[in-house]
Amino acid sequence: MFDVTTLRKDFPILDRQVHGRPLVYLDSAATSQTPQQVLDAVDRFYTHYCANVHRGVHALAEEATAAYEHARGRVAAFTGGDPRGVVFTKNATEAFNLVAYSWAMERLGPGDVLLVTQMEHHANLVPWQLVQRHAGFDIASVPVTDEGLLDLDVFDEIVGSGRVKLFAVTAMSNVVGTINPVAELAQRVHAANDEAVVVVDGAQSVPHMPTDVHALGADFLCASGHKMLGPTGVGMLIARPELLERMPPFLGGGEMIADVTVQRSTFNEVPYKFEAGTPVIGEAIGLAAAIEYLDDLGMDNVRAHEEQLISACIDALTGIDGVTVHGPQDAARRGAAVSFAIEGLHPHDIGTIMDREGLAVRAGHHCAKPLVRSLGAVATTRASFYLYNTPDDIAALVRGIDATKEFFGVRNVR
Amino acid sequence: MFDVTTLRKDFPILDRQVHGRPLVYLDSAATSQTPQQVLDAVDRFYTHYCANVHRGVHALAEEATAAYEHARGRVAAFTGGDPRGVVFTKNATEAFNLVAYSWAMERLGPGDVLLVTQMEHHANLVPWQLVQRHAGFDIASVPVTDEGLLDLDVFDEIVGSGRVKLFAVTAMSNVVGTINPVAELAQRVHAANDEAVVVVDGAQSVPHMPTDVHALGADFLCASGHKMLGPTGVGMLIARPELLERMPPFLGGGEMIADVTVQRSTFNEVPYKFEAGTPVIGEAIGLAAAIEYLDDLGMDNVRAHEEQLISACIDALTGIDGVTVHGPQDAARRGAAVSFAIEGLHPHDIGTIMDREGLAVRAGHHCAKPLVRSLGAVATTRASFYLYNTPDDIAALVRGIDATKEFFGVRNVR
Amino acid sequence: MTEDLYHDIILDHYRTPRNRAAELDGSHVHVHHNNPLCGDELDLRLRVDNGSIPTIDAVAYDGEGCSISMASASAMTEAVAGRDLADAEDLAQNFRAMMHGEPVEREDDLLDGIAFSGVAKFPVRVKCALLGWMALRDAISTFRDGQDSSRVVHEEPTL
Amino acid sequence: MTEDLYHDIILDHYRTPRNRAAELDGSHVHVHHNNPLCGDELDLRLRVDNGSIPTIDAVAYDGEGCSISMASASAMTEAVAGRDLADAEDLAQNFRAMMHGEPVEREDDLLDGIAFSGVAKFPVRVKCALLGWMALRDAISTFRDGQDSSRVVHEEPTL
Ligand SMILES: Cc1ncc(COP(=O)(O)O)c(C=O)c1O
Ligand SMILES: Cc1ncc(COP(=O)(O)O)c(C=O)c1O
Repeated sequence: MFDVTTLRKDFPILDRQVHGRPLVYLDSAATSQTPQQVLDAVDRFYTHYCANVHRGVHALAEEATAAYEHARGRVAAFTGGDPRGVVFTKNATEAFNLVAYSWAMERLGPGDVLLVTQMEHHANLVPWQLVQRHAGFDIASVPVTDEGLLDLDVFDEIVGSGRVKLFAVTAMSNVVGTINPVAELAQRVHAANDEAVVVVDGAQSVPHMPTDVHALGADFLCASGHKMLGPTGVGMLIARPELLERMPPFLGGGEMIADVTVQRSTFNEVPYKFEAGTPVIGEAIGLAAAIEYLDDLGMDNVRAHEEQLISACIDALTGIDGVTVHGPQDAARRGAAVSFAIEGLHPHDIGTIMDREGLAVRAGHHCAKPLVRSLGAVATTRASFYLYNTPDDIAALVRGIDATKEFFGVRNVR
Repeated sequence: MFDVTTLRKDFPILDRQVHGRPLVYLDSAATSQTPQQVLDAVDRFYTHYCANVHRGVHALAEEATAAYEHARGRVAAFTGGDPRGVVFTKNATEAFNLVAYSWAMERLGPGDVLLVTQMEHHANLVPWQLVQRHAGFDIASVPVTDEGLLDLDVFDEIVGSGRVKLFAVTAMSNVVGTINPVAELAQRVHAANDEAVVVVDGAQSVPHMPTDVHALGADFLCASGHKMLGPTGVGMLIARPELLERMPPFLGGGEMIADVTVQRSTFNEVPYKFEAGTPVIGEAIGLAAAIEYLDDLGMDNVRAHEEQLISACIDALTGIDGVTVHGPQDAARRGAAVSFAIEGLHPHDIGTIMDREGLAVRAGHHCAKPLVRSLGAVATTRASFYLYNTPDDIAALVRGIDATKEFFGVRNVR
Repeated sequence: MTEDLYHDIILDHYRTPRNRAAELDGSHVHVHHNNPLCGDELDLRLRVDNGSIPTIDAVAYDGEGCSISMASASAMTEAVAGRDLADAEDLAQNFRAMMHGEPVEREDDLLDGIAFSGVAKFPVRVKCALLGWMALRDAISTFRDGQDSSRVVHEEPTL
Repeated sequence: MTEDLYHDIILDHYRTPRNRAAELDGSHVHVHHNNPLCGDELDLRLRVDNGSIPTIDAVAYDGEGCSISMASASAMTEAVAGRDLADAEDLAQNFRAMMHGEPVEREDDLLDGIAFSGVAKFPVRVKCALLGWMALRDAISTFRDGQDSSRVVHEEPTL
């Protein structure tokens, strides 16, 4: 296991004060903090070999291309994928849109079902809706039980129809933390219809636990660099290269072509066919450094560390009067995004008072309105952890909740 | 006028050696180098206020949102646009695709003409072709004359048909440098059909000369951060907000919605409707610092500096036996991308020998195959300048050409 | 600085809402506003005395939301009851200016609304404080348009 | 190090191409390859002696391209003329291995092709050196498929 105290020194921002209090960062599910190693790798790109990639014959271009392609290999190795199936995007959201426009829009039509779950982030809902306008398939949804789990009976019923051509599911909820049994679900979807594809939202799972795209049974896996110690502006699609080969391009422009005339173009091989224009070069290089950092720690260790925190957090919060933790209560079944409610207090007010205590938590619908609605809430307060968080942070969270209750409580809020 | 010797100290990479020679960077049309001020601004984001933007109630999120929105304002001011019309993308290419999918695909149909020019970068060709597949309009093209100018007779003839619903044109060629009379062309397009929109490719012009989107008559203007001292991973669409309001969203996901259910969503106001997912936060902040750097120098001064270099470069190259400079020979009519040919030598060989001399030039079709083909070539060698280049760099280029000729020449290449 | 936001007057309105009701007898217009950021939901009802100068005869709000949005709606109802529509709109404009940190001419007329001036320092909470006032403006224009109800989804906040 | 790339033998083939011709009498298969990176265009023609062991009877290339691609095609023609198809394919595999910096078993059989070993140090030029050999492999399989011609666009390079 790694030593968190030592590792925290890699994150300059953790020394920061907020409103005169030390920052307690509990918003990693929104975006993670960035270690110096990542900043240095990006800096080195800009100060030593900044150039556009591919096609260049000069040394800088060659070095930049090598580093960019190295990053692709690193993503593939980290997720168990094939480098030819790794497409760099600007964020996870773009990766979903790529699959929506290039797969769903082309392959699904009237009578087909695109199955999502009620637990999905908007990134795994809205792109399907946008292309549905053109392609006319049906969208169905797996409900979430009171414990924050997928309702597998309904899932089986819908999948049993044989009409499901695309199943889009998150590996880990960004609101209630639920880890879904993706491998099992994927297996059932594929068994019911061998043309069906499974799109897995790894935005929360890839940063927080070991990932193997084959074991998951994912045809497409989407994730974001900025949630796994990397810079903003980089996401990734990890796909089966054979699928990419059969898909028409999504974004058009330089780099993704083989030949262009004014009227017509032929396209590059995969994955380049899907990377139009100057790619996110510095960002991919930063992401590779982030993956190196995670690999050095070991993803098993990251997960183990977080499981301890989650367990401690749930214990601590459920011990506070008036506090409810949403979703699975068992740390082994969930990730480190912990949404909770404080009776009689609105998340937005909680967030503001917490902020004054130096605590960065998130209040809102977390881009997952259908799920939040299913909790009977309009918003939740969410504390989310990562490898740099400590039991002290949980103690600070508890103090923050007490302070919030006191702030409103002394004034006798109903 | 600024002092180039002083300013070069801001660019750490310019101290670099390549193959034992000092780097002479002549590839800014592909990507520009990055001043320390930009790196510092990005670094400050990651070390002081790294957070996801919008929605957050905590201090970091507030600061990040303010900086991100400040960047939007800065882009608007730099281009004479309205901040509500500024959409951050990952590169210029994505901006073109946004217009293709959300405007051309919706508004153009059989019988309509989408007019491009033979001078366009693939980014301003391929997206139109991709959506043409769905929308069925015609693509017409304005040819390029031997001097590297648009053939205005053909332009007038096509526009005169009244069928042109979208005109896509570059303000400055990335291969032959031509500055097109965009304002005049836009005026004619709008006069011939008041429903027509003009899409201007500012990828080369915005970094190198003052820009006013209104004076250009551009309904949409696309540009890239990495060509104007900014980081990779950020591009921009500067649009008339009224047009954005009338367009359906392009990418779907978080941030761009007003309300989401599993079946249906309503969308956010512009420009947010077009920024799905976690935006390119660090990148936009870096771009704002780049714009500040350019504003401090003054874009008029940047242009004046480059005009001197272009003029000196054309004089020097045309004085070398066997060398031809493509495109306009008059510095006042062109930008700093200077493509040339050396008789009997292939650009790829030239590029390799140049590289050995420390010169970073580009050899290839520069993502503008129709234009390069019209030059009767399969590739060109391109030297491109920016504010940090000096007359010494031109002298080095001349020495590089001599060395290349000598290298192959002594061996008597036909 | 938290006290600038959660002024005692604000907490008082949150605790003891004024004119909070799910119905309003004889109301002429009902608007529903919803702000996805906070998850705020607000219903506002007006009864208008439609004389030569139409005047707000009675006003009631109801909803679910954070303390700032609910308290601001409560304070708003007190400030606008009995005012003619144009005057109420002008007051809403004053409140909006205050939220943007601009000087306010009609401090006194805002009554307890003035307690929200500190919210201007909390950009992400400005929309909360504005919710009730925006619903008011919308209710007035809905009434003027001859309609009796409207629904508005507030979009994401811009700083 | 430039000398590793532009070996004298390479420049010699560039200057004095072998088996370069726009036509080949009685040729059985013609392939056209095009590499957008360099703008290289290459035509390769084979005449095959279709006995029990089909053998390359004659080979000619033509095209436009950089010195490396043209010289490599020239050297290739010398190395494969007279070889049976399977043997020529194996030699192409050897050349490819050499370009990836791997050890080569059939150094001698490559003849002047061995002069290209230095190209492996220039990743962006590897595709140039491979162009002729890839055209050869394609020509052989086109012939085996019973076709008489094919066109291939080489896509962007991967390092
Ligand atoms: C004229 C022109 N247009 C568009 C582009 C595309 O820019 P990007 O690759 O950053 O998307 C470029 C840059 O290569 C260009 O030079
Ligand atoms: C589960 C989940 N999916 C998708 C996303 C979208 O990621 P991004 O905003 O980086 O595109 C997020 C992050 O907000 C997420 O938590």
